[in-house]
Amino acid sequence: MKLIIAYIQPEKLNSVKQELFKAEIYKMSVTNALGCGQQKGYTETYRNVVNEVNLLKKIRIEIAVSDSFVDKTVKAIIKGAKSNQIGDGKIFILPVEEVIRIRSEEHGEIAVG
Amino acid sequence: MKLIIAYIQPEKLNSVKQELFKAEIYKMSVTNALGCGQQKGYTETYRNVVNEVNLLKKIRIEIAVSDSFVDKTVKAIIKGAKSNQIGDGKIFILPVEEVIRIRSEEHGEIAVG
Amino acid sequence: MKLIIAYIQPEKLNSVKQELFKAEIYKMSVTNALGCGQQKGYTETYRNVVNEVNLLKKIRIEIAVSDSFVDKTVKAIIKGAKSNQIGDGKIFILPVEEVIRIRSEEHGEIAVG
Amino acid sequence: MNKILFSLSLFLFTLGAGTSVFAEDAPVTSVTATAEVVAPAPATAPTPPPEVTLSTDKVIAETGDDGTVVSQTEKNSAFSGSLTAVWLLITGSLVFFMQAGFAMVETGLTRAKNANNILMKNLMDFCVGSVIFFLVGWGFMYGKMGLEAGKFIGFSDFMLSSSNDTMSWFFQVVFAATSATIVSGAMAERTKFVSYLVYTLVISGLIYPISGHWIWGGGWLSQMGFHDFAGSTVVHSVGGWAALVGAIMLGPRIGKYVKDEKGKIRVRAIQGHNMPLAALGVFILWFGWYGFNCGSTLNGMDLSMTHVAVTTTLAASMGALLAMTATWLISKKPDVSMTLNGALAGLVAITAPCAVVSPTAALAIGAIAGVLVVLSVEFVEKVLRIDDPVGAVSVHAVNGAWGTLAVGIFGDLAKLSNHGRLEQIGIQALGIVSVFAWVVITSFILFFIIKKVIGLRVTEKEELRGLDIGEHGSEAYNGFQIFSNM
Amino acid sequence: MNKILFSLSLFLFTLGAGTSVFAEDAPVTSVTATAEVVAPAPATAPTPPPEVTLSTDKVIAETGDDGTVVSQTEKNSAFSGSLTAVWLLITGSLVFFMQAGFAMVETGLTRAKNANNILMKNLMDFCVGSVIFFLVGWGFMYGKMGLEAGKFIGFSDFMLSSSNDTMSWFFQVVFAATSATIVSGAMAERTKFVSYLVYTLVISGLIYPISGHWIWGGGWLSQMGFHDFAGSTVVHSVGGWAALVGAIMLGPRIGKYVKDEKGKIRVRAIQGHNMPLAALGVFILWFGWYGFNCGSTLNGMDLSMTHVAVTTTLAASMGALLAMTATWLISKKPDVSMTLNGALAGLVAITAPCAVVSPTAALAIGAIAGVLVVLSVEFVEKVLRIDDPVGAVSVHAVNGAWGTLAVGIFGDLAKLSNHGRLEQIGIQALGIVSVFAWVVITSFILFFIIKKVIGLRVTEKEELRGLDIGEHGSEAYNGFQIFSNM
Amino acid sequence: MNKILFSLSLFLFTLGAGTSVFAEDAPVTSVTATAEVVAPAPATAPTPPPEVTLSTDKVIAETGDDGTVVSQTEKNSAFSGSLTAVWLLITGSLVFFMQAGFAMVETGLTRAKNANNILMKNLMDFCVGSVIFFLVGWGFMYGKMGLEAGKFIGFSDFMLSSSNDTMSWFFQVVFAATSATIVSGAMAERTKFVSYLVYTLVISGLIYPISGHWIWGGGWLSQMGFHDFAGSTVVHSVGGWAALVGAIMLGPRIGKYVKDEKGKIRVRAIQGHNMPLAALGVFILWFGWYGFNCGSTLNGMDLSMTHVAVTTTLAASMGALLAMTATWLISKKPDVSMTLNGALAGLVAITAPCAVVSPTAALAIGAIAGVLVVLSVEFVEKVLRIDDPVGAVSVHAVNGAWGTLAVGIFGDLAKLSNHGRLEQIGIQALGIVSVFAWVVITSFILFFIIKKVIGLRVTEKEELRGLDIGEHGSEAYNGFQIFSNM
Ligand SMILES: Nc1ncnc2c1ncn2[C@@H]1O[C@H](COP(=O)(O)OP(=O)(O)O)[C@@H](O)[C@H]1O
Ligand SMILES: Nc1ncnc2c1ncn2[C@@H]1O[C@H](COP(=O)(O)OP(=O)(O)O)[C@@H](O)[C@H]1O
Ligand SMILES: Nc1ncnc2c1ncn2[C@@H]1O[C@H](COP(=O)(O)OP(=O)(O)O)[C@@H](O)[C@H]1O
Repeated sequence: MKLIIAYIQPEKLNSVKQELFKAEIYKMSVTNALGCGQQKGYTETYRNVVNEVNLLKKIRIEIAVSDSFVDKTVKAIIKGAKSNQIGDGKIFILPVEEVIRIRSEEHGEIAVG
Repeated sequence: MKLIIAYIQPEKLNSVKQELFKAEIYKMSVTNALGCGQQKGYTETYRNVVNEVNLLKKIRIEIAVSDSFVDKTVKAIIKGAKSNQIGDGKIFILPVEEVIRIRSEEHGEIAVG
Repeated sequence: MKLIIAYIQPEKLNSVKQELFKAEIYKMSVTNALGCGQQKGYTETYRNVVNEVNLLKKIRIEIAVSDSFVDKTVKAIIKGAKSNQIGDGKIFILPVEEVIRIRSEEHGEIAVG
Repeated sequence: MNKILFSLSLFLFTLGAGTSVFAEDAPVTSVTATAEVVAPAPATAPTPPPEVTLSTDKVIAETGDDGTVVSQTEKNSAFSGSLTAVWLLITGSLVFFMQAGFAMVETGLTRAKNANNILMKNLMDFCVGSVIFFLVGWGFMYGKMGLEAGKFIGFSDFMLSSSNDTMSWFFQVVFAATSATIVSGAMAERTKFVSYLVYTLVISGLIYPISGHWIWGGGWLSQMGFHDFAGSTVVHSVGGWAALVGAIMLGPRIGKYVKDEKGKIRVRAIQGHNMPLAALGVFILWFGWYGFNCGSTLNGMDLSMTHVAVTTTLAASMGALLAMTATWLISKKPDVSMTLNGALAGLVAITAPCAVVSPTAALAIGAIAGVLVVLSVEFVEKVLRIDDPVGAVSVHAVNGAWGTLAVGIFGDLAKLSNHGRLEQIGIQALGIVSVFAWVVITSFILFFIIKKVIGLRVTEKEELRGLDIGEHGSEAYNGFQIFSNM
Repeated sequence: MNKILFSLSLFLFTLGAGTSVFAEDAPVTSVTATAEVVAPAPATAPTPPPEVTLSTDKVIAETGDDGTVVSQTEKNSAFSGSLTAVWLLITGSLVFFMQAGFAMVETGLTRAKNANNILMKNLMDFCVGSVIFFLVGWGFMYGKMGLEAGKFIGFSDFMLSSSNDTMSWFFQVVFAATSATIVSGAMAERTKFVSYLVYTLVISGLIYPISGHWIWGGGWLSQMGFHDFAGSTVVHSVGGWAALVGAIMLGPRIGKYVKDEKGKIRVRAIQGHNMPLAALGVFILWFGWYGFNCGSTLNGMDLSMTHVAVTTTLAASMGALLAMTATWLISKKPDVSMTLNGALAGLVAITAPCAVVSPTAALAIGAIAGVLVVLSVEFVEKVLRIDDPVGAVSVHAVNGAWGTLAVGIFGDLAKLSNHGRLEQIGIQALGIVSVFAWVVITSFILFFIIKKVIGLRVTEKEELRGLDIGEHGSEAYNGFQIFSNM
Repeated sequence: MNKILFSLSLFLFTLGAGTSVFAEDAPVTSVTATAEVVAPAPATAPTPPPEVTLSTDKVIAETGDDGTVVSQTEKNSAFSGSLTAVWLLITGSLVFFMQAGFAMVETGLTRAKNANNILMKNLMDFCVGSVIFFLVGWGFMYGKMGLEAGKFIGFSDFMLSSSNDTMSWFFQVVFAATSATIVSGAMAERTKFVSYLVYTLVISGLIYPISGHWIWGGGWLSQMGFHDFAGSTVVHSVGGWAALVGAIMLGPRIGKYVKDEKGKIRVRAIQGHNMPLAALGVFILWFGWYGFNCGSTLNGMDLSMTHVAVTTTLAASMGALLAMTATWLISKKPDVSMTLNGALAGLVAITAPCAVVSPTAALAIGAIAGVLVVLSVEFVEKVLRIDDPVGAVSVHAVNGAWGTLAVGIFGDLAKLSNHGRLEQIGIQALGIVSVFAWVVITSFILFFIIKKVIGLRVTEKEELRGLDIGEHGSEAYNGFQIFSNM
């Protein structure tokens, strides 16, 4: 099993969710984050003082899937998030050793989906 | 060493914390997240327009433990979070290669606890 | 490739960022979290009722790097975050199997930086 | 639930529609300044207004708007009447604004997940209250029984039918609303919305007007010489005691009292979510209180209004100052929310005696109020284990009683009803006790019936998730990340 | 963009500087109370003030501040004049405070990422508006054409030059600002800031004063007997219709209307981010409305002010009550934001008829307003598919029209201009329609020109990220974690 | 720390209790309208009130509340006296409400982690201030020295003992509080709470009353013909200069001035956390300012009040407009917080000259104030490197001075004290400079002593974590996720 972590632009959350639903991936967890990457950020001014903002608002999605679903998931995310502009984001794939569903105490593949 | 990531219902945080303390696990990190899972969500209405809310508020707990503590930790979380209802949440276990305590620069098992 | 997760004191974010920039690590993601660790917390009082606060505000940094950068990154974080006081935080290093840049769909090492 | 609400609206509406809504049939107050209209009806006065020049001006020959010669006497009367109208409209508007203050204080001192609910309660208790007070409340409070004021209840002038005393009605309706809205704070974060609507209908239409009649409507307490200038008892204690009964019958919020490992019950603080809002609310209330207390001269020519402003200011300041000191001593830090309560406690306490005590006495009254509110909150919360999220009982009921008693202790007897000091204290105490009894009994019955018929409290699940989603289907702070587990 | 703004400022400033700024040349109103100064100019009255004692006092022999004997007649006049000044200053200040109410309502009902922008709009429409109203607006509205009031426009007294009616100007400028500020809500979250500034200059300087002249400035509608006591049409409908045109020409916010899989368009709710702020705003507006309606007696001696306070209170309460009931029935939950709209709808509707209908009629007017606003929001949003984030069109335009019509339906004909009921209804309808036509046409032209010359709407990217960063370079809630994707 | 506070409370209390608190001994103002009571004491007037009819009415035969015949003259006096009481109570209440405005502005423009602290400061400076102003401040400011007003200080009427001028006291105490509260903004986010309490005691009890005596209490500046109608210097500059000294002695907040790699000091923006709150605060302040400026006629019969409302409105509007333009030009975006400051700058600047300049001059005064505040903030922050989080020095001190000078430049000399223009400008400048010197010296001594004895600044750790937890043990926005690292 894998844990897919994706950082995307906030405004893309809805379209990513839709692509995932189309790919029949219904489970995910979302947090918001600040990201620093190739996208340079922008300058804010407050009371005429200029501040460089290089921590930009990003959405972080976490999806645990069984190995066979990894590709499908990644594709769906890319489809939903890609706009060909700097700042589109990144996907990280990490190994997961075990998944447990709290309600039923089921383990492994059966608990992921 | 392992990293245990648990998604639980917000109102269960206190009882999970208590169970963990009983099991002598005192270290953890908590963030809040929005989750999408088997639990269907609910409908909100605003100005008589109906919106499906399928991103529900969840609490995300991260606990790094040495291998021998994994079982104890998982059990404590389940004990604290389980209500046998859809939405109780999930636990993911990931491998951790190294842990470092910033203050002392200690590495490995000694730094986890 | 590795995913470095660091929990630090909120007020250290700026100096950690600066140390990372000096080490030419420009990419990272930041969230805020509540942490429970060796640092005992403090007591809040509200309307003369005393509450133990043992979930303290922390900053969580996530940095994906190729293996050769791990050391440099860890050192930079420690340099920026260390004050030799309890609560300075922890660093966890997890294996990463794949990284994808959404914009270009590049995979692997090239996508990390 | 919908049905209950629907019939409630229907009820109000049909009652209203029962009389013709067309202006021809229900003649509107004449818009011209004539002395007859402007003379403030003494019967509606909180305290019989002191004899002022005004009252010597009642004899008028003609209305004067038809071009006939208008005598100087009449003009004098028109001036003082108009000044009184201006005065009561503006101070009444300030009292109305206190609704915003209550809404902000109560919202700020409770949790984010229940903010919508408490806002709705604060808005609707005014809306329901003003309509029912128009339909029947005013009639019970200031109506006559036959030819004179009844001892226990009034019974005429429903819907402003026979009299047309719009000026007094406006000033009084905002007071009625204040009384009702106090309760929402004590019952916050767990009460069913529809039950709250029913409660507010009854307190504004029946409970408040009847005890109000005793004191301000010419009833038995006023006949005895009981003095409550602007309503420490009439308004604040009535709301406060009802709040107490409500909080008891609801039980504490989940998580307020928890058993620790040894089975000992521990009190937990459930923090409010927005202190700037709460502080703003207190500033608004204090601001509105100048309308509440000074306006209660009921007469734009009565210069005691300036004295009232001074005593009000000093008591409120001392209340905040001493409450802060008390919490600083108890918990080693000056607590914000208790200090805010302290200012309100000082204001509630000075409300009854503001016109009859010296500024120095006002300092003392406020100081005692500030200490009292802190001790009372401790007692209610930790000893009695009653969960009153915003401290409404301690602020309004306890300090309402204290202020009423202070009239007897510090009041200028010459301005009161020619009783000796001890006698006056006795009368004040009698008033406190009888209003206590009246409100506790009636509101117990009320809440008991509501509990049996509709239920008083939301489900545990709804309470945990927040009443905003449960009762209103939406959240107050959309987009904000909030730890709702607390 | 800078240039536009810069020239705008320069324009205002040079216009101002064109006349001498030194006090010697431009004599200031005499500060002494003399009857001539205090007599409120009847021409500026929303409705011709009823004949009061005051107006019989105009004959004075001397000014009296040089020590000569002052006759009693003159003193009477000074009293009533001063009372009127006090009355209008205070009620005018209350109306000014409504700006805060609008700012809070509009901010609360939109998203956090656009909060700075909407605050700036609400502040600047008053600032730009008051300056332009001083320079030209007042002259168009209350000026004369030759010797008497023009039928369609006034043209004198620019910059308060010939008259020195500072009292009336102050009371009127806050009304003009109310009208302008209504539009910002309907155009929220997508309008270019600089375009908004231009719009506000034109509505406050030209569109509002001209239709205002027809009704309050002695123009053709007032001559026909059209009655709009405090401005349901003059103020609220004017703002509301301009809001409608603006919202149409801008188009809906991104994400408001989305196509689902089957290509069907679905309406999505875009929730406001701060309900406590919105509720506070409504309380502030309601509070200010006592100034708006009661102050519109324009005369401190006119006792109809107390009647107005009663009808205003009851209509607002019924508006909120019925709007709540309606949304409860439609969506199974009592919606907070629609209930808030309901209170405002009741207030808007009672604004025109408040002085000429009975309290019972006020209940009915408010009740209908409450239902109307809910249905109108449904219609505008779901059928017409116009995106009006705060419901400004339904609250101000639709209920402004309803209130104006209600004058004809429920009004006391004796207080109106001696027309029969049907005739009066007809005149009211004519007024509604002509103001609708005037505003829709002129504001269409205005927005059309702005769209072509500067552009009306921000870029998609800016809209998604929020106007706060795009237009003002900073965020409203620094440090808070907010899901800005919504 | 507790001890300090405790003794402070004790001190205030015992001082109060020193005189009897029982009403019999300390007779309360008579509540009946008699001319003697109502005649506003000219000595307490900001400016000697223009001769109005009122002052010719002082001769009365009887008090009239014992049933004897009351002459018409006396009634006239009662009318004007009552109108003045109504006027001053309401405008005074508006000025009180400005405390809420200051609290919201200062809270909104600082960080979330210090919100509780700044709210407490804003509340407590009024509470401490009003009590000390009652005990001694009023006596120093408006008391007599022997039989006439002292040149430098008053010394009688402590605790309103000999006079009973409750009306004037109420209006004056809210002014004193305004002056004190200005300082909290400049010293925000790093000052020890207990030190702030001590500071506020001294400024309200000593520093403000003494310079106030010079100008409004009949002292040497007023004797020279110095004119400050509503307090640009008396209130705002006093607060502003004390703020300057405080900000200097505290030093900047951690993170405000940072060294970059090359050792160059860079100024960083530390953003406020809640712009809607800050904007609300400005609206409240503006609203209250109508009380501040118009009420300063001190006389309900003085029709210059309407002129004041006009100049106040125009100057504030131009202030906001020009400040917005200036920041738009400087930083390419119209900055919200500077625009808010601009409105306040316009208001501060027009405060002194509002009654003696033409509307057109008011436009100019406001416009200059708007530009001045932007330049001054730049200068203080970037050149002087003084960290004033909310711009209090630039708004209140700099524009207070500008407004005071503007009296000389634009004022109608006929309304001033018969000096030539240059002479008047000189007198105004002298007043500005002497008040500057007085405040800077005394507040330097004050802060120096506090620094040595209790310490002025919290620890670095406490500052980083936020003063809410450090000083008050709880947070302002419980449950919200906030990035507190900024
Ligand atoms: N190496 C990394 N470690 C952690 N987060 C990263 C890393 N690289 C990118 N991110 C996250 O992804 C977001 C987008 O990355 P960015 O480099 O701006 O865009 P792009 O994918 O177009 O190069 C960043 O804001 C950050 O949150
Ligand atoms: N595959 C997954 N990947 C990421 N998060 C998940 C996944 N499955 C569940 N979650 C998280 O766990 C929460 C609870 O899951 P849910 O399916 O609703 O409950 P249950 O465990 O009863 O089936 C979700 O809201 C989501 O936050
Ligand atoms: N085992 C762990 N699992 C998850 N988070 C941890 C763990 N240990 C520490 N943390 C995080 O690191 C923070 C700092 O740890 P703490 O023990 O207080 O400091 P120190 O590093 O000085 O021992 C904690 O507040 C928590 O957020």
